[in-house]
Formats: sequence, structure tokens, C-alpha cells
Amino acid sequence: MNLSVNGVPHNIESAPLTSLLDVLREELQITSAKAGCEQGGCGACTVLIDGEPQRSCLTPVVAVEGAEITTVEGLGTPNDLAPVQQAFTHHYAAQCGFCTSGMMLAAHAYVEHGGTEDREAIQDALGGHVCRCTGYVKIIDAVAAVARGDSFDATLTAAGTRMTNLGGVA
Amino acid sequence: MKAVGARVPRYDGVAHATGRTEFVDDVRVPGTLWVKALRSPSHHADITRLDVSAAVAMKGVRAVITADDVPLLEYGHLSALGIPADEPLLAKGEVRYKGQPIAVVAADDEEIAQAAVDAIGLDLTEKPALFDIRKAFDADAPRIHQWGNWYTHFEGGMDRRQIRKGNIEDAFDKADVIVQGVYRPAAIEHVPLETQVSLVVPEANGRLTIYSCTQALYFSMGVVAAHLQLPLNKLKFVGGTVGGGFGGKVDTATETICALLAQKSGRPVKWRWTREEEFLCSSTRAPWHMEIADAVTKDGWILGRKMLTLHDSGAYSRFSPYGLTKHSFHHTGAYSIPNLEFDGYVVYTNRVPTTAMRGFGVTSVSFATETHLSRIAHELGVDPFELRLKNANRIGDTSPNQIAYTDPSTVPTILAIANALGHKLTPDYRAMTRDPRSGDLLPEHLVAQIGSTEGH
Amino acid sequence: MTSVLLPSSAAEAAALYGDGSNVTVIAGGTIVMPTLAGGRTLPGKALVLTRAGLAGITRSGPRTTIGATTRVQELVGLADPLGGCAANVADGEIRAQGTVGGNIRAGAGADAPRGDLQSAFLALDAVVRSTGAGGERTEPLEQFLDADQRLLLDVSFEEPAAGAFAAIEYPHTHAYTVLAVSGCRAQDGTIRLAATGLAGHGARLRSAEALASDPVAAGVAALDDVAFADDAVASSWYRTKTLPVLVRRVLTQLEESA
Amino acid sequence: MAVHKGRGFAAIEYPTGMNQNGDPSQAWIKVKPDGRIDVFAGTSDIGNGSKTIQSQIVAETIGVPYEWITYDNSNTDSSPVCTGTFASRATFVAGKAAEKAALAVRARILEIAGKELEIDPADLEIVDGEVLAKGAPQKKISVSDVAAAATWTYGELITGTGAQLKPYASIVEPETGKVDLSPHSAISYASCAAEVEVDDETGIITVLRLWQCYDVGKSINPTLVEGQIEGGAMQGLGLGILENCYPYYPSVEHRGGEFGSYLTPGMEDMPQIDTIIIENPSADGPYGAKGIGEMANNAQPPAIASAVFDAVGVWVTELPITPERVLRALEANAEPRRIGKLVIFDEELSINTVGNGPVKLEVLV
Repeated sequence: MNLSVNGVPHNIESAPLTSLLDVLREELQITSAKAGCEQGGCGACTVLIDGEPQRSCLTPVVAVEGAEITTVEGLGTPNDLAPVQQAFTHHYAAQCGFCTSGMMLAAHAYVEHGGTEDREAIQDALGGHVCRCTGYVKIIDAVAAVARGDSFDATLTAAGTRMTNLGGVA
Repeated sequence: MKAVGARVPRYDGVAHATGRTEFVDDVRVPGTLWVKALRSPSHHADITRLDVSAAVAMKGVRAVITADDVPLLEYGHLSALGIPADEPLLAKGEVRYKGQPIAVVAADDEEIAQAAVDAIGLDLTEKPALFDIRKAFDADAPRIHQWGNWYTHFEGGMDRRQIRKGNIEDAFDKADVIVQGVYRPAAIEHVPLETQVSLVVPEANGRLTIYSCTQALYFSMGVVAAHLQLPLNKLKFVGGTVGGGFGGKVDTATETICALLAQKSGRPVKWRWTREEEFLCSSTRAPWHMEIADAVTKDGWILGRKMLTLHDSGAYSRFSPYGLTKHSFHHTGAYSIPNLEFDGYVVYTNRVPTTAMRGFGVTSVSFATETHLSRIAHELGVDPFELRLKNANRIGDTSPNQIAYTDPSTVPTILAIANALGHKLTPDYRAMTRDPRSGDLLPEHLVAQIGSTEGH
Repeated sequence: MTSVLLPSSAAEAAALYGDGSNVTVIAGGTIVMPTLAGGRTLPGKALVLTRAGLAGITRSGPRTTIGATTRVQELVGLADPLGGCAANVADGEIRAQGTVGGNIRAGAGADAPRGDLQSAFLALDAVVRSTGAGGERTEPLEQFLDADQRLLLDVSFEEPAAGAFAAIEYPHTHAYTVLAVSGCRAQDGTIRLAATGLAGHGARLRSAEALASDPVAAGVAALDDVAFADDAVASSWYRTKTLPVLVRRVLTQLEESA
Repeated sequence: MAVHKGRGFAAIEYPTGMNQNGDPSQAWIKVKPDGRIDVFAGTSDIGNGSKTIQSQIVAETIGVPYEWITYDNSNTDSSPVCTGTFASRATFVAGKAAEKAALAVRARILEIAGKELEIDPADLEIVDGEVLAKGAPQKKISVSDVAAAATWTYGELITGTGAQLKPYASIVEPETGKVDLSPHSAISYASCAAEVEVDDETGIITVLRLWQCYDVGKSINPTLVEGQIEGGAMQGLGLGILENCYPYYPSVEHRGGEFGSYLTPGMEDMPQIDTIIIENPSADGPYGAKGIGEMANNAQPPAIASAVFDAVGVWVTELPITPERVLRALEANAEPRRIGKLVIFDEELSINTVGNGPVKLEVLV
């Protein structure tokens, strides 16, 4: 079976019903996609299949033979971060980081498909992804920033929205 | 540039954003075995037969362990604080909750491991189960532990956590109104996106390297060392990067069992719980049952509080006595209530043991007492902000356990929200501060409770 | 050893399916893959429909036919009740993976009802073409849902004059459908109503249909047509209280569209 | 059919550090020959950002750029004891240990710099990686050069350790709960208002807005503080209206074993959140900080419960406030029992009603 991952062709030896997630993590040692539930419920395993976000845990590899798979490794590297990676860093959109890869790929696809900074549209597009740390606020901020085409200062992080600091108060 | 107070980039931000943060499940060691557990299908039963011989004999099975393989079977999460152990690492003789691990298998792959678990012979004799903590004290209640249905080892040999302060009867006599209510927050799953996982690698020098998702490396190392009866230099915990915890990964859920399987098989062993195991078998936030009766005056002073708390510990104690004690220390919330009578029980049920979770012990009491105060405000026809502001703890007021508050910010945080909402307050309330009580804000009932802020 | 069958046409799929014994059908993967632990524990014979040519929406006169492996997401944006019903299924990624056939065919899950689309298709009085023991046959969806396991090929219906959909919009994106009601006014003026979130599979609400001109009475009458189960997302009691509300809301929508 | 709006409010407090203390954290720091700083600590970062926070504290305390810090919490061979990341203690207790270790390192850097500059260390300070004479900043030596001198001239490793341990607070009177010293490292305070919308036919609650105020002592890292508060709001929302392991508690039937049936809040459940931060420094925390990680999910449930009452006039005191509980409460429309000055709510839930044992809440009037 042939599969292209991040532009690199692979000949896959796993059994045909092996999930794409297991093929990536166990056969190809690409570990950014996470086994958050293996039930399709959390989105931590989401990758792009021909540019569309899909749950790799629900996808038998035989069903995507010949497809182009994109994982976070294919978005950018530490020295050359994709806009969505810059935005997630700048906005602290990752806390523990476990849901982040899936979330970013869904966000990347959303923006690539012309998604706007509209909060409800972002919620609709990324709504199936569970994050247990952030409360989603900074994730939505980050996605909106990419959709707007913001540029990001790598030395500083973004102030939260709707935040006020009163300092000391008796 | 100042570092403290600055919005510096996260230390691990780029690693997160490039998918390069290495979690336990991302560590690859050749030859690693899969683990599956035989878990109790019953809520409460005697184990009348446990036969692992067929599993042991299966091709590809490298180790099977039961309670008999654990050097120290019972080690309490709070043994270090003198709280007795009551939970076996693997069930022995009796299962007390559905999902309790009984035997564990390490095998070459997942299918073999599951087949081996299915091949284990298990006979159970069902026993009546207890689920309602309000019925735990009934004479005919099913009995969970030989000593009974609640924890009996609080200081002084007491079977409950008790707080007494001031003169409760006097407060209830003087009250204009007594408002009584019941509050019951639910069990909650922690739901870290990374399920419980560990990988144990036996090293050439006899040490065990334990890759762990624990929230507490040294704490978990102590637990493993105790069960295995090993000195700390035989163990190396590797971790510190956790895919969400929220309290559930203070439990040492998988590490000890993997260590035993690695010892027995001589192979690296990884156990990653399925999401279903995480939902159904991992510990939860506790359900609580709280009853409050507050003695109040018509103008909204809280003179006294009687409170009864039952904490649903599940089948074993884990951190519950600690959580209940913390709960009792905070059962007046952000207010100064001078006369108190609190009784709290850690009650066992035949459900998955409960454990620490974000806000441990206090999330429950915050819900109960704050909802109760809103009720009182409505009952008295007093503004809910003003009721809180006048009773808010001030510098020098004392806690339930008689420690003076040195820097309470109840008043400023309430006023900040009142301002944000545009809530109307009288000028007296608007000008309030957290400074020590005086004048109208130091009525007779609050004089005796004032303490010293020195030396804390 | 698992044999994985990957048919490249509908006819081949039907032939490989045979009478369906010992065949695990995988289309979108959303239902089956979790039961296989990500493909690490395997069934004997798996029929993977990805390339079987069963996807697509075709229209012929007043009739719309939807292929079994059409993704649920493709129904979003269609007229109610189907469009609204599809939009209520899980989240966008799952809708883009899960198929119409799989959704219709899904039995109740362990924790919650499934088969979200059943109410819409029942209200549309849809007809199912399937294969299996005895060969290909076409029958009303209502009958198909009670039949033994068969391979669904497509589902078709006549466009109604108006449609409406209402669901318990429980806050939580990826929850199952707690309870949903679909309604249609057919071209001849007949009102059809159906619900999902019931014990077993979805059902037509014929007692309610008979009282369609009185939405409140119809709502109460709908309770005669259904049985509920307690599950992780809602109790029978709750569904009993809210089915009349949803029926009334759907009928009101249909009235307003007249 | 009617959708009703309501508002509710709650004010809370929460301790920092383990209850009754006795929870040590330790750190050790070594300085590389070019002045870069290696921090070793046993504090797990569970996403809360303790790697970042402790790096910031060390950088600030020594006086070097944040980028100079390497932080290693990866294993128990090289890292000293940390009781763990719980009890809102990672910033306060573990951060304090890091601060103490950094102070020791700073003192050693100043001593060696003093020798190199022939100035009393007491008259030196470190700013942005340079050791400067106070009042005469032209007299200076870089921390890099100090570290090099330590390594190559003095044959010394610049290192420092720090430990934070507040002694165990014993309960000296089991009958009253009186303790012999304050049983916490600090206490934090917060308030929260919620605005909800309730559909009185389906019982469905939508939380529209949350206003929250936290006294955090000091924001070591404001972005991380916001993250704790926002994430806490989400979990508070879950506690308030969604999450339940046992939907029919105390029955154990119908536990949800998957994300579709256990209701963690999703993105579209989140209301608009307005947050106000107060910084009243704690006396003992690093730079005045307090721990607020845990309390961030405590104030929303009671605020939501009161808002639901404000909206539809019923008190739901069992969490989560599900649509079913709202409908049942509306249907029961229960009034409290009134006996003299006693007002008794929720009698049907009380152990006095349900239990037959000796444990009761006795309220004699």
C-alpha cells in the first residue's frame, strides 16, 4: 500500500484495517497525532487527508491508499513555523499540548478553506475537538488571528481578550 | 527585560506547536509488551476462584500477575501522613467496585493480551452493594469493609472530621431565621486528553526506568518503591510532561503494575488505558452530600452554621480523608461565621474510588455554601452582594480552625464584579475594604472570634 | 486472519456481501473502527466500501436518491428536515467521515441512541434499496429498520412541500442526539412526523400525524407511538416531557411555512 | 414556551499548597561556563506552565534574560523532590524553592564578581546578565565572564539549592479542629457572576456570560494566569450544567464510556468571559504570587445555580443542573417547609429523610 505523508512516499506494511493513526504512530514513528480516545470523540488524532481534517483513528489505512496525508510535522518546523503554529505559540493556545496537533490541523484547514475570524464559524469548524485545559478562549483567539492574517512576535505572547488588571486593591 | 510579570513565550510552546513534545506514549522502546487487565465485572463480590494458568500458558504471553505477586499489596496514597492503607494494588479475595483490577497480563501484542485476559478463570459470589451514602449508616446497609462503611482514623481516633467554634446553640437561639438546605455535586471525570499511561524499562543494572504521566514524580516513585519494597535508587522516574491531569494523575494508576510486569518478564512494558477504561475505571471527583443550616438575622448577619457532610469515597480511601479535612477547614467559605458545628464523614460505596480533582474538597463546599447564601439573601430579601460584603472575612477574622486571615480579598473581588455588572450598592458598601472590622461591621457576635495576624 | 474485501462497484459489493453472514461492513469507519481498537483486533471478513461507487446524491423528477456511502456532511444545507437533522449529527469532521448508510443502519449505542438521520428519512417516507439474503430488494425505511442485517445501497424519497426539524439542543457539540423530531408536509398535503432518540430505532409518530392540525394535542398523542429508554444522555422521563414540545415546535414550523 | 434570562453571583476562597502543609519542593541550579543557567526541579508540568513560571522566577531572581534558562524536570535522577503539581502549589511552593535556589546562585555570582571587580558584593547588582556596581554602572562584568572565571580561574561550580517546606500544621484539638499554625501557604479569593438563559419547556440552560475576578497575588506570567482562569471557567461550566459520571446517581447505571456520552464542554458551549485580576501580594509567595489554578472552577457552579433561580424561580441544588433537573424542579414547584423561624429546603434529599441510621443534621429550635 502506498501512502504519502507530508510529501514523502511510504510503502505501508501494516494490515489493511489498521487505523491511519496506528500506521502513523507505530509504523512510521510520526507521533504528533495522539491517541486521545480511539473512538472518534476528541479530535487529538485529526490529520489532513488530501487537505481535509479527518479522525485518523476512525480511518482504516486501506481506505486512504494513495492519499496525501498531512500531520503537524508537515506544517512547519521550529525554525519555519506555519502561521497557525506561530499563532498557537503566540496566543498560548496550547497548555498541556496533547490536543494541539489535531486542533492546529483543523484550524489550518479552516483557514485554507477561507475561514474568517468569526467566532461562531471557528466554533463550528473546530467544535468536535476537545481541549480540557484552555477553555478554548485562546484557541479561538489564535485561529481568528491566523484568519485575519496577523503577524506574530515570537518573543512575546498575546494579552488575553476581555481581561482587566486592577493591581493591588484593599 | 523583566522576566516576572512578562508575557514571555511558553518554555514548551514551540515544541507543542510542532508536535514534538514527547509524552509517555510517544516513547518508543523495541520489544515493548502490551498490557491488559482483568477487571471486576461485579460491583461487590467474593472471589471464589482465580485461575490464571491458561493465560500463563498462552503463546506470546510474557507475564501474568495477581495479588500474590505484589511484595506489599496494600500501600495507601496517604500512608506517609499516617493514614492507614485499605486498597490492594490488585483485588484479593473480594472485589469492591466494577472495574477493579484483579489480574494483569503483559503479552507480545494487544490481541494476545486480551485473549489471555479472556482465558483467566474467575468465579465470583455476588454480595449486596452500597451506592447511596445516605444509607451507609443504616443497620441493614451492605458492609463494604470489615471495619464498616466509613473512615474511622481521624485524629483522636474519631470516625468523623469535626469542627466546633463558638457557641452554636446560642447562635441558633438568637437567630431570626434558620435556613436549611441540601447540596449534592456530582462525580466528575478528569478527562485528561492523555489517558493514564506508563512505560517501564528494566535496565541492565537492575534498575527500572519508569516513564510516567504522573503529576507528582516523587510521590509516585514512593508509591512504586513501597509496593515493590525497593529503595529509591532502584527506580528512575522519567516524566514531568503530562497531557493534562487535573488531579487524576496524582493516583499512581499504572506505574506499579507495569513495574511488576517488567520485573517478571524482563521486558519493557507499556500500559495505556483505553478511553473507556479512563471513563469507567479511573478514579473520579467525589460526589458529596452536604446539609447546611444557617442561623441568620433579619438584616443578613450569619450568626452560626451547622453542617453535615458525607463524602462519597468510592470503595477505598485514597485521598478522601485529606479532602474532607480540607473541606472542613473551608466550610465557611469567604465569610466570618463565629459559631460552628461541622461533622464530616468519609463514606465508602461500591463505586470506583474517588480522588483529588481541581479544587479538591473545596469545589463542593463552594457550591453548597454560595448557593445557600443566595437562598438566604432571597429568603431575607437582602441584596446578595450586600449580604456577602457584610459577612466577608476581613483581616483579623478567624477561620473555622481558629487561624486569623492575614490578607483576605473577598471584599475587593466582590466589589470588582459588582462594578463590572453595574450592580447598585449603597455608598457604605461601595466604600468597603478588607481592613480589620470596626464600627457597624463589628457587631457583638463577631468580637470574640477576632484573632491575631502575627506569626502566620 | 482477516480478509479485507475492497469492491470497486456496487455489484461487486453486493456479491461480496452475499447473505451478510460474518461480514463486517466498514464505510466511514466511525462506528466500526472504535470496536476494533483502531484495527488492532480484527474481524474475520471486512467489506470496505470506500471505492464501491455507492456515494452520491441524484435527483430524478421529484425523487432524490442518496447513495449509502454519501457522507453525512453532504446533507447539511439541504432542506429540512434532512438538512437540519444532518447538521445536528456530531461535528463537521465526523459528518465528513460518517456515511448516510452507516448512520441509518446504526443500532442504539451502549450509552445513547444512534441513527440520528432516521427521523428525517422516516418523515420523508423514504424507501431503502438493499442487498443481502434473498438478493436485492426495495422497501420502506420503516420496514428496513426492523429487518435482519442487510447492506444498504441507497435511500430515496420524494421532495416534500415543506419540512421542519427540532431537536433537544443539548449544549455539547459532539453529544449524540438526545431526542429529535422531523416533520414533512407532502405534496398532497399529508403531514408525516418521526422521532429519533427512542429505545431501539427511530419511529413514525402516526398518532401525532392524525392530530396534526392541533400541535399541542399532537404532541401529547405522539407519546403513544414511541418507547423510550434511560441512557447516559437522558432519561425516559425527560424524553417523555420533551417529545410533545418538539412535536409542537415542528408542527408550528410547518404551519408557518404554509 | 418561554426563554428566561437570569443572573447569579458567588464569592469564594481557596488555599494554596497542601492543606496542613508538610509538602516540600526543592530546586537546584548550576551555571554553565558561559553563564547560562540550568534549573533542575521535580515539578511536573501538566499544561499549567510550571516550566515557564519557574524559568521566569529564576531569570528574574538572578538577573539574567529568560532565554538563558534551561529547565529540566525530566527525571528523578537529576531533579530533587517536588511533592507534585496539585494543591495549587506549583507556582507558590515549587516556585519559591526555585527562587531560593536562584538567590543562592545570585549570591555566589556576586561574590566572584566582587573579587573580579574588587568591589564589595553588597554594592553589586545583576541586571540583564551583567553585574553592575550600584550607582556606578560603568563598573561591570558580565555574568558570562563571572561564570568563566569561576570555572577556569577559581576552579568552582556556581550552584545553588533551594527548598520550600512549611511545617505540618497539626490538629491539636480533634474535637474542634483547632490547628497549631496556619494550615496553608496562602489563600486566594475570587468572585463570579453568571448570566444564563433557561428554556422552561426543555430545561436547557445556556450560559451566556461569566464575569470573574481573581486575586492572584502577582501574575508571574499574565498569559498563563489567563489560561488558568479561562480553562477553569470551562470546567466550572462542566461542573455546573453538564458533567456527571453517574447520570442516575446514586445508581451506577448508564455511566458514559465515551466522549459522546460523557459531556465535557465543547468549544461552542463557552460563554463570553470577562475577567478582572487583582494583585494583592501574598507575604510568602514568590514575588507575592498565590496559586489560583484549582479555584478557577469553583465559583461558576453556584453562580449558575443562582442565575437559574433568578431566571425560572427554582433552586436546583444537585449538580449538574441538567435540563431534566430543571424540568423536575419546575414541575415540583416546591416551597420550603416553614416551622416557626425554620425554613427547610430540599427535605426529600436529606439524610434525615432517606437514611435510617444515627447520622442526622439535628436542628432543634
